[in-house]
Amino acid sequence: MKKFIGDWIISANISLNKSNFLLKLTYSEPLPLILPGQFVQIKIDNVSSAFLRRTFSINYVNVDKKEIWILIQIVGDGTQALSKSKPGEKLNLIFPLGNAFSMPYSKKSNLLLIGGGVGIAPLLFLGSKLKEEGVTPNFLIGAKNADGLIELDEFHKHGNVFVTTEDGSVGEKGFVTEHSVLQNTFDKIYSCGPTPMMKAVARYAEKYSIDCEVSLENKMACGIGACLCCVTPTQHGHQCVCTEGPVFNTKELVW
Amino acid sequence: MKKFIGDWIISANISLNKSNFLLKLTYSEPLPLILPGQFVQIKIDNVSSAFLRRTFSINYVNVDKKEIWILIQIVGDGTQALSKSKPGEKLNLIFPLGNAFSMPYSKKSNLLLIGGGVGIAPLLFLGSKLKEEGVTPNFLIGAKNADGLIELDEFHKHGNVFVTTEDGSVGEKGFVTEHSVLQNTFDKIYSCGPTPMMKAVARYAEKYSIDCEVSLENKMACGIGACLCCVTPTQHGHQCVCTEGPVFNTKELVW
Amino acid sequence: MVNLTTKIGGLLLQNPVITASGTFGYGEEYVDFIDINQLGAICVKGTTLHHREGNLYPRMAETPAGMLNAVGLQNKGVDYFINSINPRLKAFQTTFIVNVSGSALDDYIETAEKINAVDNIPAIELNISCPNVKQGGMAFGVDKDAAAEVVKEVRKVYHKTLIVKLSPNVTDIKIIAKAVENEGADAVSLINTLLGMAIDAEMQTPVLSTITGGLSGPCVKPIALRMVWEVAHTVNIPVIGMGGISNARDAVEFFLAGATAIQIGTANFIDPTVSLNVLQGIQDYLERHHYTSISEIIGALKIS
Amino acid sequence: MVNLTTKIGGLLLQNPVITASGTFGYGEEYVDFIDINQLGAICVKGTTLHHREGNLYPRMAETPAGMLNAVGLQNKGVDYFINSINPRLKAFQTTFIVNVSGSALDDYIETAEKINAVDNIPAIELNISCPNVKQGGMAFGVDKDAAAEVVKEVRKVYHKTLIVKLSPNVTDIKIIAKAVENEGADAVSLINTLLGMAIDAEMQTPVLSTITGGLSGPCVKPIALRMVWEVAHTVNIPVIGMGGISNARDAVEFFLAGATAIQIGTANFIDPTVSLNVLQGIQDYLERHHYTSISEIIGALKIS
Ligand SMILES: Cc1cc2nc3c(=O)[nH]c(=O)nc-3n(C[C@H](O)[C@H](O)[C@H](O)COP(=O)(O)OP(=O)(O)OC[C@H]3O[C@@H](n4cnc5c(N)ncnc54)[C@H](O)[C@@H]3O)c2cc1C
Ligand SMILES: Cc1cc2nc3c(=O)[nH]c(=O)nc-3n(C[C@H](O)[C@H](O)[C@H](O)COP(=O)(O)OP(=O)(O)OC[C@H]3O[C@@H](n4cnc5c(N)ncnc54)[C@H](O)[C@@H]3O)c2cc1C
Ligand SMILES: Cc1cc2nc3c(=O)[nH]c(=O)nc-3n(C[C@H](O)[C@H](O)[C@H](O)COP(=O)(O)O)c2cc1C
Ligand SMILES: Cc1cc2nc3c(=O)[nH]c(=O)nc-3n(C[C@H](O)[C@H](O)[C@H](O)COP(=O)(O)O)c2cc1C
Ligand code: FES
Ligand code: FES
Repeated sequence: MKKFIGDWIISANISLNKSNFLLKLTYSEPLPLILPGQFVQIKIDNVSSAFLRRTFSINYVNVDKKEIWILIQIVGDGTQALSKSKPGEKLNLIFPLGNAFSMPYSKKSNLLLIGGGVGIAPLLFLGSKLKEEGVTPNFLIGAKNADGLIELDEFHKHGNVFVTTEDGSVGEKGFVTEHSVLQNTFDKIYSCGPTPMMKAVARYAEKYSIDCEVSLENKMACGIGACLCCVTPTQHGHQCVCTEGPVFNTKELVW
Repeated sequence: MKKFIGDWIISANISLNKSNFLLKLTYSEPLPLILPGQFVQIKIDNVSSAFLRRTFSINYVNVDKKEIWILIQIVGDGTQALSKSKPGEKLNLIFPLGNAFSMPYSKKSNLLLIGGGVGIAPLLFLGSKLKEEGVTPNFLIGAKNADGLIELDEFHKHGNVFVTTEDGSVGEKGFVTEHSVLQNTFDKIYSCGPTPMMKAVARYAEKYSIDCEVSLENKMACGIGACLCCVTPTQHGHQCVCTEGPVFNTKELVW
Repeated sequence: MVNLTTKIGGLLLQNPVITASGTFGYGEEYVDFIDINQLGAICVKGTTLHHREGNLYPRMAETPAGMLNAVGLQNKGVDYFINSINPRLKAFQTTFIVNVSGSALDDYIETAEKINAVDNIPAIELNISCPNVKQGGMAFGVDKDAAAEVVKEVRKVYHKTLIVKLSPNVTDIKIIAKAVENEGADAVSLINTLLGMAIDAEMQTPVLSTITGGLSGPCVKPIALRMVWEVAHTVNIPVIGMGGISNARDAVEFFLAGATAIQIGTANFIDPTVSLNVLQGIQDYLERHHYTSISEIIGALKIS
Repeated sequence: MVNLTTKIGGLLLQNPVITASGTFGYGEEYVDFIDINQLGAICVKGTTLHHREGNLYPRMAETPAGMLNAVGLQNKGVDYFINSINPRLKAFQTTFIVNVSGSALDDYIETAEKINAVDNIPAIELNISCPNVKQGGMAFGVDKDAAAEVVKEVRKVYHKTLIVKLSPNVTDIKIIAKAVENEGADAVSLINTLLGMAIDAEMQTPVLSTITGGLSGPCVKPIALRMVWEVAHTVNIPVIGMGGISNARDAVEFFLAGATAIQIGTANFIDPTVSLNVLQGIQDYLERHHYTSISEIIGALKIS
């Protein structure tokens, strides 16, 4: 897939809670093909400690409005600076990068999309695409507490939403892998979130022989397969998360 | 003199022409004693290429308003970033630094303050102080052309103003050292501007045995006499421009 | 129109802007962003005799104005390069230089010999300076006798342009440069990465799987510039300068210090179009200063 | 309340935060900004046997995340220090360490001998690593035999705490560290500045009067950290770590790598209060991680 570099205009910067915000970016030209699971690399100007680009999943794409959404958690100086960016400002992006979640063979597939924390980001785009293709996805979203549940209204637009919180303040209490929806049978699981969560999901999927894809978040320098910094061990040796991933079938991973 | 470090609030950022602007800064506490010729060191945040502080003369002090002015020429990334700063933003300053112009012994002194380019900055403050002390200064200001003449209205408030431009568009045509006002006798000359200009002024002053003080602009790291980077050769060996200067009597300098 | 061509030994480059090994893949990774045919040359990823998996993840740490890497020469080996990658490279109109890496003398010799037989590859860059593999190339690059020996032996089997890439992790890089010149290197390139380390204070662990790694980016530029200046005043063969070059002004500094060509590494990660921007900027600089050829600024630093 | 005291040979410091030589004057320059009595120690400006004018201006160049300096040990000589500066220092309650610099063996010996007689100075830092003077200290610091000799001779006349400051401009800093330990150094401090260069592309001249200068600041931190880690695993005497430390997290990284104390240099220029902020931050870190003493994190890096 062809990659691009270009300036996007921030059309909105919406604070979701203390540590998460949503950037809406618009492009001056028609968008190229962008697939769920793909990511962008954003250049951070004027932050001395942010030397390399910062990597973010594509949270949602609106082709008509030439718009993409980026859901961001503030963790360090780079994301902190982005959180202060204002509508009208420009951001330089390399996009769209990486492979994509594989789409189901059948419209009758029963699909579960499990996200934790800011890892829900690519699942919204995936869910919206599935919905477009006639498959209503089931979202299972985990968070520490009510405040950690973000974009729930958006997820509701595209599928069924199940929730766990560690403190039980919303949805079922506990971890995503403990949610009662898992008693249903699923044809495929897609997951993105903290590594321990994805590993637990992968173990669950393996146990019940469910095909499972996860999206990894390795540290990247180039994002385009040139530096070989972002590797993960797979059945076929070290593979670059930025080009062979970020989406991997858990069968491929050496976890 | 006691030095301070503290945050100032930008109360105004006034563009004077394409490459010069005036920052007005206010302090939350009563100002300490600040003398004409002294300078500040400004911390530039969020400009990766501006690692060290940037040094600027104090252009004017308004004790009642707890305000200082900084007149800045855009030359590189640091000054560029400052030119975009907005009222309400904070700037961290170390102040007031360096020695000061010596004030005249007599109120009858005939004084000439010769400035070129952004080098006029400390002369406004000096002139205003002289005026306060009852001595009306003569300002001789040189620029390339009309556009290079900045703050003229301010200078007019405090003394007589004479102007040269290289293209003759305003005032007399030529260099400051060619201005007809020099045919008068002066008790003292103060000068700040490009080094070639100050050297020409110093030669003139020497020729006519006029006491002459200049303000130097050596590259500084610390600004407080700790690093010994900013030295200039003097009759007494290397001296730090940030503590023994920036004002030197030209007799002291090895030029 | 200024003359940008530059000569590295017997090799004529259309311009002096080369992309650095390990930072530009095989060039193909960048075709969506720039016309790589316009580059002076492309140094491909470090190539070893055998397939190497490289080091464990994490391999990267961001540092002030730079980064540490510990890739460890991951590549599929020279035969795979020759049979499966190189045929594709023939479609491009730029010069490809193979960065030959190894961990034993025989590896270097055998790899160089194999590349010598590859028609479309007119030069190798002998990497005796990789800090990221155990018993790795760096051992050769930090000892003048070892450096001399590997160059001597490779020179016997490699008959095209031989560039030797020097390590900055030495007390006196001039001695190493002189030693490899004496054994018949056609050019030297420098600097490879500086050995560094990053620690995660909260986790209390090293950031890299290998504990230490190679430092690159703007942070190393002053050191690189100094070494290029020293080496250019020591050897009579061309010097290819690199280390932190991110814009045309940086590149010009290296030319003035004595570099005949320059390489751009880490900067490609931040801006995949940087190499051609630097090329354009060099041209603008030369025109602005009324030069007609890049050669006029090489080593032209004015010392009072 | 955590225990921040740390021991450098026979010298007990109230805390491990020292300001680095050449960046903090004699301490007095900073009294308007901080209470310097709260510092672990102050390393005063490099002091030589005789008065030195230092190098010509320009002596400074800004670089990415750092700076080059070429001060060249400007100071009024050891006698002036003893007679005219030191009496004033007695008014302070912190430890002053004199950085003894030189360009010949005898200079070091004679200067050290004079400082040995000064009551209130319990330690010297022998600077065998200044890159900024011709035939300067660095020649000693980059050769293990020369380093050993100067330490051996100084040890004969200097009977208090002897810290030797090492140069990073070497192939293997462990060898130099071992050599000075063997001759009786009580501690080593590292790193001094890295030899670098800056060029003004438009003027086509070096930025520094001396062409090359010493690089310091955050840009060198990865290199410094690696060297501290290497040396701490080589010698049995305390290691004082420095190079780019700008905040408490940086400092903690050096402790984890094995430093018994740290020095802060260039960062003082950007924030004259940084040293005490770092001290406070170290204390906060220790409390947050439930340590009771700084010694618990020294060399505590977890290697898997
Ligand atoms: C494929 C991919 C998709 C991602 N999608 C999202 C997303 O949609 N929303 C979101 O908030 N975050 C996402 N991340 C994580 C995001 O890249 C980091 O949180 C961000 O780079 C941190 O930057 P910082 O300057 O704030 O933090 P710092 O901690 O200062 O960053 C320091 C360095 O570590 C790297 N880094 C830090 N955390 C991570 C991380 N978790 N993963 C990879 N590199 C990291 C940074 O890129 C930088 O090089 C994604 C990461 C990857 C690899
Ligand atoms: C005592 C003193 C008073 C000054 N007063 C003023 C003033 O009132 N108004 C004004 O516009 N400028 C003044 N300057 C010059 C001003 O400090 C520089 O123009 C400014 O630092 C440039 O920063 P930059 O990031 O834009 O440029 P860059 O060129 O990117 O700066 C690079 C480095 O060079 C240093 N530098 C660049 N130019 C100068 C210079 N002319 N003098 C000293 N250091 C320099 C910078 O501090 C920095 O370290 C003064 C300088 C000194 C020493
Ligand atoms: C991720 C990465 C991988 C590298 N791999 C190699 C390599 O395989 N062979 C080699 O000779 N140099 C390698 N280098 C070193 C670069 O080619 C170059 O010498 C160094 O990065 C300095 O230049 P820069 O500051 O412009 O990046 C690598 C550098 C980086 C950052
Ligand atoms: C302006 C300046 C002057 C210095 N002078 C000396 C000196 O006289 N003696 C010495 O041993 N080190 C000297 N150094 C080196 C510092 O003490 C320190 O080793 C080095 O700067 C690395 O630490 P930093 O990155 O925290 O600055 C000097 C450094 C600077 C920046
Ligand atoms: S980030 Fe460079 S190869 Fe993946
Ligand atoms: S700038 Fe440091 S002594 Fe003057």
